[in-house]
Amino acid sequence: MLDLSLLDTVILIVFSMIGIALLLNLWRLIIGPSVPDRILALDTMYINTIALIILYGIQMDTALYFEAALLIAMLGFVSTVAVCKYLLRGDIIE
Amino acid sequence: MEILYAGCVGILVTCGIFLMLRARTFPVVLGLTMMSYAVNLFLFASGRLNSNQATILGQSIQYADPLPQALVLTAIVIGFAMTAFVVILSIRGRADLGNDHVDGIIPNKNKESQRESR
Amino acid sequence: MGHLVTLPILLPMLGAILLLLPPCGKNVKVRRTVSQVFALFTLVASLILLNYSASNNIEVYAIGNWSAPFGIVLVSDMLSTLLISLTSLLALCCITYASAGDDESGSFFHPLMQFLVMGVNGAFLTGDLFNLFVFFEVLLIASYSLLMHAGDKHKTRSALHYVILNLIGSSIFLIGLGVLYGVLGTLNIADMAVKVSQLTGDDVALAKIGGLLLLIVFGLKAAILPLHLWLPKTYSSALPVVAAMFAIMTKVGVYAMLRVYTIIFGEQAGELAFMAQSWLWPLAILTIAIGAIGVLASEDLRKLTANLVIISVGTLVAAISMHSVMATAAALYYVIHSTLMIAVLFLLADLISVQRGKVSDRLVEGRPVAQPYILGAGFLVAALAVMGMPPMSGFIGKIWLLKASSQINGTYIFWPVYLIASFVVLIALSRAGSYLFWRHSNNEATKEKAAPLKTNVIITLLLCSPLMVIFSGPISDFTLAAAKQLHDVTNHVNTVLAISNHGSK
Amino acid sequence: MIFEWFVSVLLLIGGAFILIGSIGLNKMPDFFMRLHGPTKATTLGMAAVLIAAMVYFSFTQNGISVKEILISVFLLITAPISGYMLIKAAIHHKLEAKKGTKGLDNIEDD
Amino acid sequence: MRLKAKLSWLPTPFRSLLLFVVWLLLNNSISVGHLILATILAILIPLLTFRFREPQPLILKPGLALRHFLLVLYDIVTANVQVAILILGSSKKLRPAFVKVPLDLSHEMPITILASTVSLTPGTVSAEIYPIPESITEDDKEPQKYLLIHVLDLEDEEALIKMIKQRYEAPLKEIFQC
Amino acid sequence: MALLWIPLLSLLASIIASVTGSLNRTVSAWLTAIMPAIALAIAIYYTPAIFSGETLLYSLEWLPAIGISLSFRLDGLALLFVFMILGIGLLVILYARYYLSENDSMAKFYAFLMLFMTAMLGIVLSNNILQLWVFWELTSVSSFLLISFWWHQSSARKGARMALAVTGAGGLALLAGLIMLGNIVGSYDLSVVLQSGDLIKSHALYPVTLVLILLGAFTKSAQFPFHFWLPHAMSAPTPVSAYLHSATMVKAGIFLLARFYPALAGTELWFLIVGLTGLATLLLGAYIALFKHDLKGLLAYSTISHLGLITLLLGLDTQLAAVAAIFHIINHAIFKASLFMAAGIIDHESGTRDMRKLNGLFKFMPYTATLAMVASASMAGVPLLNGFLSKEMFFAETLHQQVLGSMSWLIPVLATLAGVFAVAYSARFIHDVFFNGKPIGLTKMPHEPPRYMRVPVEILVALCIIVGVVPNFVVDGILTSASIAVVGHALPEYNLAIWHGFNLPLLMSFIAVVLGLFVYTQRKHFFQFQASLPSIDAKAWFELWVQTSVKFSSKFINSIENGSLQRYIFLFLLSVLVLAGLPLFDMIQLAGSESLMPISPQNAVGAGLLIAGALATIIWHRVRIVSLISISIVGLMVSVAFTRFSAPDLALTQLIVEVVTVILLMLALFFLPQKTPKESSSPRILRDLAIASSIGVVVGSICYAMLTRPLSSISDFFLANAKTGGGGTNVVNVILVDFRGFDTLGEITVLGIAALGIYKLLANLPLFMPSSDGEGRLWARERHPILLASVSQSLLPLALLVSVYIFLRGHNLPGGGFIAGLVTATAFILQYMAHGSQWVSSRFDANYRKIIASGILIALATGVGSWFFNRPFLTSWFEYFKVPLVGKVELASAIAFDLGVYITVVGSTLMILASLGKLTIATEPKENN
Ligand code: NA
Ligand code: NA
Repeated sequence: MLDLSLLDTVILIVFSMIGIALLLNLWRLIIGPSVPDRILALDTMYINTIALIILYGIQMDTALYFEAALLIAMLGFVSTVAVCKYLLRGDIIE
Repeated sequence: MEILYAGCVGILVTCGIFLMLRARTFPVVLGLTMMSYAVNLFLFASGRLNSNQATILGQSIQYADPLPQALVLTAIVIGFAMTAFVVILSIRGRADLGNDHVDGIIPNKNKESQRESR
Repeated sequence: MGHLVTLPILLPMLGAILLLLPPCGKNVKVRRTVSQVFALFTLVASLILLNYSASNNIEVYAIGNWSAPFGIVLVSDMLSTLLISLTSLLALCCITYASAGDDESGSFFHPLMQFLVMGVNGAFLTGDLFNLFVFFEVLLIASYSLLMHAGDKHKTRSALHYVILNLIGSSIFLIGLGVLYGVLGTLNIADMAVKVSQLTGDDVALAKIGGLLLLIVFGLKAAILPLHLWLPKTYSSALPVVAAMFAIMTKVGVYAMLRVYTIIFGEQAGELAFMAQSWLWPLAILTIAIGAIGVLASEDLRKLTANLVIISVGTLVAAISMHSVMATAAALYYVIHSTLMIAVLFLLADLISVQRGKVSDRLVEGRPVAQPYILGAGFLVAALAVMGMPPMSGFIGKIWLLKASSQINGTYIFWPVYLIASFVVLIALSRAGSYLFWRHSNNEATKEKAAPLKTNVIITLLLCSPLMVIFSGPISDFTLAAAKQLHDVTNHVNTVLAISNHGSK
Repeated sequence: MIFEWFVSVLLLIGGAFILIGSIGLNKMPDFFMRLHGPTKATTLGMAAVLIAAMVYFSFTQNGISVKEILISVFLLITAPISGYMLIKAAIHHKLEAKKGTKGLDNIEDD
Repeated sequence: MRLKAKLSWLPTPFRSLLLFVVWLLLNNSISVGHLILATILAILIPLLTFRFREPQPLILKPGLALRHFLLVLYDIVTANVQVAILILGSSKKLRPAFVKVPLDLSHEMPITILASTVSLTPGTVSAEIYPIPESITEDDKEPQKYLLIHVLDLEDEEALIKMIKQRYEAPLKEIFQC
Repeated sequence: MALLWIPLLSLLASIIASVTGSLNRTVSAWLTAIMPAIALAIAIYYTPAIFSGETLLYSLEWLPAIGISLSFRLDGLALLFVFMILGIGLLVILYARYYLSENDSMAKFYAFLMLFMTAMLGIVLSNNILQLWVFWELTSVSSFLLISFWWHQSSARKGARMALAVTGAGGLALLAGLIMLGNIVGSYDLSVVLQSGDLIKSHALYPVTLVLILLGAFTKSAQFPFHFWLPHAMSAPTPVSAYLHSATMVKAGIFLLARFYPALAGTELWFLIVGLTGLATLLLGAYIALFKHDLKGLLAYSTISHLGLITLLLGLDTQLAAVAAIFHIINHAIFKASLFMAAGIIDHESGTRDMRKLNGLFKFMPYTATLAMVASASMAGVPLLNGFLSKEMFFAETLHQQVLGSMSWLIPVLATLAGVFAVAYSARFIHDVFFNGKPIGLTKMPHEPPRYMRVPVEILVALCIIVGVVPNFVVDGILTSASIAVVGHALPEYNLAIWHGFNLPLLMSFIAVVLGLFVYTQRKHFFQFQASLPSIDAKAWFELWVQTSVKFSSKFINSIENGSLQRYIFLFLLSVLVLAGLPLFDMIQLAGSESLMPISPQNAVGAGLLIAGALATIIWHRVRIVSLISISIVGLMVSVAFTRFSAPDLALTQLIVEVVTVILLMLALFFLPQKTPKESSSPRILRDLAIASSIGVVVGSICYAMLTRPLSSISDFFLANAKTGGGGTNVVNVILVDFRGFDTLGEITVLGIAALGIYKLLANLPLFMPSSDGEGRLWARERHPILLASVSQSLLPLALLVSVYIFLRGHNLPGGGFIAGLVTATAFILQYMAHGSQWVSSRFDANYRKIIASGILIALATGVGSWFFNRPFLTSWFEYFKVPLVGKVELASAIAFDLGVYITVVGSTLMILASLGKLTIATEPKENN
């Protein structure tokens, strides 16, 4: 078996980086000031979550959560698009 | 961890209920959504919390309880169907009744603020 | 019995599906025929099951060949076959009635109706608590849509209330289920009964919470005080034929109470034995009272009938909380009678309101109805039945319930409340009848008469009342046996769990 | 060992870029500038993390693992669209750009 | 420029190739079974979704496309490092700007690729494509298109426009032959 | 068996009558009369046996579960009533033939009348007390129909309803009493009850039982204070009055007293209640009768008075009182029936019943007048007529009782006083109608009625005289046997002679006659006095009472059911709080024994984000778009939590559902107002926060308690059997498609129904489509941004590929039909968003309804398929095949099932969104203020 103590440490560090990033996203989401700002914050949060999930997969040594990350990457933007479309046109399916 | 989890469930329930008690359909819908998050987490908790014990046979030594997961899945789907219905019903309510009050009538004292909101 | 047990669920389901597909859903005529045929088949299947269960059989059907407690089982005992037969009969009547025209005032009437029957029958047959939740949702979502059939403002308003309340109810149901699973580790009702009896320590309190949460949900469905407030508006604003079908829906809640608090939290449940009953009893009494006041306060026939539903629920729940074989037997007799009669009152209200034109079924002076004899006589029969006046079916249930309660200590309050409520119903219905049939404005009656199909359905339903009196002997024997079977928890649990070659395929 | 170092460095790079992206989200003075952080820095950060995962799983599990690339592919496809829609929304909302932003007259009425 | 592929059963060969590869990537396998499945899906899915595709120019220079793709990847890395530095530096020094880039491309797909590339690379984000279809009147034939971009730190507008046109737009024109 | 025929024949008569609508009226009458006549013959046939002391019984099992059997009993008392019911009934049939006009439906009238007759016969013949109650209520119902026969008249409607209300209420009391009686005795069998007098009277519940039963009897017999309904029942056609208010309906109450005399009478309570009620009724009725200007009104109050008399007799503690009561039952029936009929003739031939207009009719109808005068004299108690005899017995018995102890002398005095009034009103009936000058303002010229209309009166008057002259000859047998049935044992000696010598009762009669005539001559003063009293109209009171009750009920109900959903939800939540909260206090320790997992920083961050999202949602709930963005954080974090706690399937599902939900909510946001006005008062917000947080605390605590306890569940079975029995390694998926596939079948059905319902909801919906957003900005012009359009096109095949991937792996790895379906659907939704629904539907004109139906059908068919292999519904099947080159391939029925799920999900999701999209095409945006 490989000694992963270095990796474990790094994972923890990266976890905290992503954690801080998420908190920063949250902060932007809360202070806004505009709606697009908030959507942007949420969108970033989604993307950062992908990293979080991948990292968790590495930590747990399992690939089972890969699809979750894949789905966010593939379809997470749909909600961002929907909200933006709403801001632009109101009706998102016209 | 357990206390954090339970606390989150409690807070979701609190927020969900507060929203459900509002007078307009949209916050109520949000409340129902929030409540269903809480409920799903709660139902999930009936199988207890486990790390890295996904119930994929052969992928780990110990497994979490798969049954609550299956139940939550069913609950999510049903919750989704119900949310969809209530959303459309709210839209229908607005169209039929002319406002989005859950009772279909805006109490007199609120007429003013209603005008503002438009 | 083979696969017959599944038919009361699968037949309406198949019917609904076929009604959505080209050959069967093509035109109105075909749709109606298909829907009626499926309703008839469902009724026949239910009656065969009823007949089979009458010899005190409990049929357990392991879906997917996974026996209890691991898989979902259908349990067909006398109680469930009685109720599915009632549902199927009512459904056939309502579907036939609607086929005279009401079905076309909105889309998907027949499929939705079939789905509703599927949900109700499923709820009656399932032996699994989570599966009960699923069927609850099936019947609820179908009912939401049916409620909006031939929609107008009032329907939308009451639908909003009904839907939102029930969604909250479903959330609570899931929390209750979660607690119960979290403590008992099983979902099968019979298995839960076993596990509950083995609980110790604080687990007992947790299980109690789970049980009581379910009680609230069932109470909401059944519409017992203070969770009944949604019912009058909802039922009175629904299309009458839909309201007639809804007559069975509150009974699903009552049924769930009867099952859960007799089997899981029944006499063998140790500390938790009969835990629901102490809550239910006072609430049931108050429900009867508030229903009676509501009946008196009602301004139209549909609202009045809706309040009659509340009285009937109060009565049933009171009977359940007496937890005796006699009371349950009486309640089962009463449930058949009250469901059918309330349904027919809704249907009568439909015809009356159509024929009275602008005043509809409001209790004010109005145009005379076009068919005074048939509607008047129909109203009289139904009214007598719900008042509990001979020679119609209500009096048997009334006597039986009074008698059953007199054999149990501490239930004296039931007598005055129930009797006074009966009196109030008498006053209100005679007042209503007087307005609807006797107090005419000078306007001519309309020439338009109800479709013969509609009147035939009404007559059929009305005939059930005297028939229930004439055959009250066999019927009451059946309900008594059903009650005995239900209260024999040990036998029930053993039968459901006995198929023990777990997992063998 | 090299593998471990490699993965660690990639992860750290990834984490750093992700963090920087989010810092940009918070630090920049107007919406249009805030948009740059997440659409760019984060993309690279994600790529680094994903490559790390790829390497890691290729070493720890049977056979090489390359499907993590897909996430990057999807992000490359979707991230510009999110940014595009967001900036359109911002323009529509006539969000204030930082003082001194040039070429504001290039923006047409939508 | 070509809008229609040669083979009717393979209307979008590169899309099929992409699907084929993606399938194998997803399953992390090149077993025979997956190769067969990937082939079937790579043919079937484009056929199924073909009706959802507006006519677009096809890639006619695959080699060039690959080269361009690698170039963009390289640019993404460098651009991102630059942006990271800009972010970490003082935001007061930044000189944000909106720049309108006139386009030679006229088809949607190439424009989309260009806009995406611009968004992913040096300090720029695509904001709008002008004119919007709703503002084009009947008599405007083939109006000049512009790409509106937001630049985080603009040094020289002309140079930027030139760079985008040369580095990103020109190869696209060639790849799609349009 | 023959006993059963008596009521059965009369029921048959009712049915026969109801179908004679098209026949000649005389034929109808004859046909109706045949059955009761046969019944009467049967009764006569049994008479000797009854007279000889036999009691005939007949019983038929009916409702053993409750203890009701069809059980009949013919004894002296029953026989007496059977004679009255059938005899007078037949006369009324004849009389009504002439009384009713051409406009009245003869068939309906006879049908109701015969139904009523059946009910009465049922009461008197019942040998089961619950059965008795059944017929008792049937009399209320059928009398309601008869009284309301002329329902066009307001007085008839109200009179009928009032009668029904009062007798109905009494009926309920009676039922309660009878059930209690049955409980005391242990049987509902009348024979048993009648033999258990001592048991009953010594039982603790005797007083309650007695009062309840008496309530039934008194309301029916119009005893004070329940007498008020009877006069208003006079709106009925006169044949009805002649029948119901002489021999039958009102006598049912008396019958009940007599019937239960052996079981209930003989206690102080009985004498006090029955005696005093009778006395009060006797006096009140007699007094008021004098002042009624309406002929039938006079007779009605006279009836009340006479019923009081009989009741009083049954309440006296002397040996012969019961006999006197029975005797007066007979006599009253005879003279009162004839009087009603006479009144009907007068009304019929002169057009009015008002005695102020009716004068000097003797000239116009001497024959009828004579008959009426004789009957009236009998009512007054004139010697040589039957009324005299029973009245003498009554006076005699009042002298022998000790009911009121030292004040018992009051009873004979008051009885005499009642006698005075009786003579006075009888005198008025004779003098004021047939003499006293000329008629005033009659619309018709009065004349004698048709020949046969008089016959019933003639028969009855003849009986008055015969009984009055030779009582022993006519009534001895029946009186004796009836009395024995009442008293329950051999009777003391009594003598039905006309002349008993000069004695106190005779003196009382004499005083009554003299003073009565005096009162009548001085009537003006009495009338003036009476007129000065405030008049009480019971009908108006009753209506007022009903209206007031309705009003108060409405007020009460409206104050509770105020139509406020917030209140309903609040009450629901309060129930949750109470029921789920209270048991928490029963727990000794909230935390269980399981060791806890440590909290890592990243988990804390996740939880923090979730909480922040939730709080932000409620803080900004009035700015809807922001609250929507905030709640998305919660959804995202929930998915992360599922990842964190080993539930990849859930994470996938939650993520993708989240996306679709956001789209749905965006739609809601567009069609609903953009902002929520501030409506809740601060106390309301505090209240809501209080209940919300209380429930939050409760649920959180429960969750914590649950999480910290060990769990042993049935899931080990699933883990053990998923691969071997279900053919998959993703246990959650195997549960979904196999172990609990039935749930999934229901679940996709729910989804399908929801889609259908939504389609239904959107039919003909006039949508609000704002042309600008909440801040008044007009919408952007660009509908379909180019970049979005082309990227979404490219993404579609990729998304489909991923769907296939997720679908196929689901059985063994995270994934499955549901998630795959949502991925596909989302990709399509993206097309809708990017290109609009017209664009999509022009390329893909699918009928989602059919897609949904096919999806569910596939799943259902998979389940049913197992029947053909003789396995239960939804039994799964799987097999591994070796395919050349490819290797081992698994085929499983679960995949077919999952395909059904997939198709349903795609169809439902798209139907939901597409139907909304389709709708907006048709609607032009409009300003909504
Ligand atoms: Na006169
Ligand atoms: Na199976």
